[in-house]
Amino acid sequence: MNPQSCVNIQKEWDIVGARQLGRDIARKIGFGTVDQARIATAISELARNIYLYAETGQICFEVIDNIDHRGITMVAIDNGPGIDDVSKVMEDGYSTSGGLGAGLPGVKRLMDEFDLQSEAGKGTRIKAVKWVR
Amino acid sequence: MNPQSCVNIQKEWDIVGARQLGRDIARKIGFGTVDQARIATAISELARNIYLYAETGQICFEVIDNIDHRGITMVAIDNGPGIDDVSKVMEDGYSTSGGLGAGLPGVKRLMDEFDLQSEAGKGTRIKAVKWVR
Amino acid sequence: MGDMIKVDAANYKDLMKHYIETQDEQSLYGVEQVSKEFIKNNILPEEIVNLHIQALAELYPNMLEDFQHSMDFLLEAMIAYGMAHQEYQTLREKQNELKSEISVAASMQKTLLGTTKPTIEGLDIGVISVPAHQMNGDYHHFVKGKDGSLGIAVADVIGKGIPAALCMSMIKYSMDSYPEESMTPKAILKNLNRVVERNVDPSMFITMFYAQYLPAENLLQYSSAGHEPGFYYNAATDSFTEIESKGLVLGVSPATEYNQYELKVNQGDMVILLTDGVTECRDGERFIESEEILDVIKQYSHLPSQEMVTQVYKHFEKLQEFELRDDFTLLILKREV
Amino acid sequence: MGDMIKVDAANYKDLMKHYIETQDEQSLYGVEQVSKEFIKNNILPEEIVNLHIQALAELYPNMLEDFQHSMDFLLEAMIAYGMAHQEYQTLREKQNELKSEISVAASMQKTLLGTTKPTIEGLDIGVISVPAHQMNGDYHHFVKGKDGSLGIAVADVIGKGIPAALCMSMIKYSMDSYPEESMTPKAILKNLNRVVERNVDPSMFITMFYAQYLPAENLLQYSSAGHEPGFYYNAATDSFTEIESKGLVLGVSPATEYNQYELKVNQGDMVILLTDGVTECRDGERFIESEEILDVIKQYSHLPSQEMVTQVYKHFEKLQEFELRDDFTLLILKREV
Ligand SMILES: [Mn+2]
Ligand SMILES: [Mn+2]
Ligand SMILES: [Mn+2]
Ligand SMILES: [Mn+2]
Repeated sequence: MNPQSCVNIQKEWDIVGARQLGRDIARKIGFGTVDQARIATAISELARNIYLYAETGQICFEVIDNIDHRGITMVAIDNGPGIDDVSKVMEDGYSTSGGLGAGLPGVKRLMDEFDLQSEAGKGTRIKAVKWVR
Repeated sequence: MNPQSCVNIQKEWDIVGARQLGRDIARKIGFGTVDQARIATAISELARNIYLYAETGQICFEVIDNIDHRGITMVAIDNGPGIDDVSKVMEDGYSTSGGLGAGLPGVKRLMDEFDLQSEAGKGTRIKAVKWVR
Repeated sequence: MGDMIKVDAANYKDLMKHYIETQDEQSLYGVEQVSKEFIKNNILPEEIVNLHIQALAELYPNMLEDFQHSMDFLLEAMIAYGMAHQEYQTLREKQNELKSEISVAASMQKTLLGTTKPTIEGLDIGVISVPAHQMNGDYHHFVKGKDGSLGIAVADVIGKGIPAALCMSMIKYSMDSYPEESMTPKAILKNLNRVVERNVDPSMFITMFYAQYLPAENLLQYSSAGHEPGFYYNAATDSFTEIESKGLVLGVSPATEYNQYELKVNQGDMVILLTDGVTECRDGERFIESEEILDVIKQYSHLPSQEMVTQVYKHFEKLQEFELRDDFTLLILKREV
Repeated sequence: MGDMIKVDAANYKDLMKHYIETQDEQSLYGVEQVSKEFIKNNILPEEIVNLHIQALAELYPNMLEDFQHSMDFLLEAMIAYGMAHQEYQTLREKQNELKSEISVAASMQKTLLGTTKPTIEGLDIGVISVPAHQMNGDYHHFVKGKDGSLGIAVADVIGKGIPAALCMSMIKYSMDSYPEESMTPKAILKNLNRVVERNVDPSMFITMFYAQYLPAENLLQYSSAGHEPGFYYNAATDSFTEIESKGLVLGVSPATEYNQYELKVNQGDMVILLTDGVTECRDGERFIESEEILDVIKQYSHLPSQEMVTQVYKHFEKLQEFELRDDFTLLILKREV
């Protein structure tokens, strides 16, 4: 039984809520302090993207708990303008946060798995997973 | 009256002595904690170069105390093999410490002024100055 | 800017105080944003630690001496990270310089290698060439002879980036210097092979398909230097066959001779030339089969050639999730009915 | 490697303990070395802070809760630096890739633009061309006509790096494609001007000096497209004069026509062609005067031309502390006595 928990992102305050929920889940399933902070940072990046560029969206968390590995999945979905040139936003230093190592490439590095689907005019769906080591 | 104080560099322990002397001088003339640590790091780099690549050498410190500015000068002199290609060692990532931002370009960044003279077979003289802000 | 940093520093202290009292997420989100500002303003890691020490000292004037010392120690450890961070700033600037140089070179290459699609009575020509990165390592070129013939070159450099681009400009200017007519495909390849062999790094090879279409006889003469084979569509039998042609890639051996082949092109027939960027498209982990390419081509074969190649490209662009792994060049000649 | 990190981590704790007790410089030197190891192993700043927290917790099991929280807060602030640091690692790899690409391109350029110094009875030719950086934006070329004449081009691209190199390869192949004889300097420049104007980015210009030496008549015919003027040494009067020649740089206006000049070359006379990398040498902050160049040339004028240009280059290389600011090309023709 892995119930999904979601946070709607509409105002900046919601980013804090998403971080809090994600961090709590991460702590409960056994991530250390540093990884908790990294997961919170990844949530920040995804949630800020929704807050800044899409009308509405949400971030959902799911615990993965198999015999051989445990981890957290986060899925960020919005129905914003979508991403025109995916290979470009995945380039380092492309996003507004250029030079900070942040943006989507940053999320990809903070997490263990990363997947992005986007359609112009329809929205974006990003899924990222991190495993407990 | 600005007496010069010098430390001979022959064994690794001397690097510590040079740092200690440089830091003490820096503290006395009013550098903050962060700058003290940076000055000590610059001394480390210069002293390690002597220790690793030259037979003998020394590092000398001098206090600069004018009406309009105060600072510390350090001069590292050795009679080692000298530097073949100066523009190359001043390139980032060239030295053995590649990727650490260290080496001579690191010293140049840590300090405010930097000057290098080297003659193949005769040795190297590096002078660096940092001002109290 | 100096003032902004002071504001951020004060902010840091307030956020920290709040966090010590409540351990709330909001303060941590706050410090994340403040840190980003610091990085933007080139504040180094050791300065953050120092800020932390100062804030602690203000909040706890009697802060245990041991903790104070431990913090000084941590500050020292951060200096090395500060140095690495500064090297990074420099590297970033250099990178941007190189990037803009390459983008100038790429647009220059586009002008340099530009070719005009000629108009030939009774022949419908479509061509598309899209680079995977900035510089195109594929090349195609049309030469219209005074005798009415049409020369068509399609080439691919094995090798990429700037060296490949330099290489292609060599090919282009060599070809431009040939006397307009009189040269057969096999003679052109033989000649180019010598140029490449003489001038180019041994690690770099070029494959080329050279065809000459003679409208008066509806004949296609062609030779290949190790190039990806094209396809011939026979309208009468409604079937595709591979255009067989053997030949060594350019630049391997100075004395290479090339075979020449010919093909009769009837009404409604099509000749499809391409580079391996088309045939080696991938769908996930799987390479597509050449049948799939032909199916897609057939699907659009009722369209004019230029629209055909565009639609086929769009199909495979999407299949590969908009990320080309290799330069993509597709050229279709259709003899009109 | 994982074990090494554990060793370093234990080391960190011991060093810290020692520092808290004694505040000695040795521990601080120690932590500097440990930090460098951490950076080499891609340990991020936040992991150092975490290490620090853990070491503190072990040394002071009853560590004040407030301090614990403050350290958690600091750790959070370091995450942003960790991210920046990782971007840096990626950037570094890309940079290395680009660098090796450019060095391949540079060696290719050298092969591509190579020209052979011809042997002409009664004429002693010396030439040297040294790039300031990897890619040479200067260009020189010899063409020996069937009629015994010698064509000499000296050019300089305004612009640098990769685009300039692409540009030069264009010039080279355009010139290669001209019919060997029959073209006068002014016709060649007129022609090249059109090629450059048509093909090259408007921000890029090329200056060129084109000369044709007719050994039978001992005559030098030449035209210049905005190129740095050369010098003529008159043996009879033992004096140098500037080789005057007016003309617009290549690529500005499509319809440019060039003037053509001529010069009688007597026994012992010299013609000195160069790029602005020679005349704009600097001694510290000061540009050298052309008299200085001529003095140095004169000083070595008893030597064969090739040794002359080499010695002159060495002279100015040293004067500039072995750091060329611009590509340096010097060509000397001496009519033998
Ligand atoms: Mn290719
Ligand atoms: Mn290819
Ligand atoms: Mn130039
Ligand atoms: Mn120049």
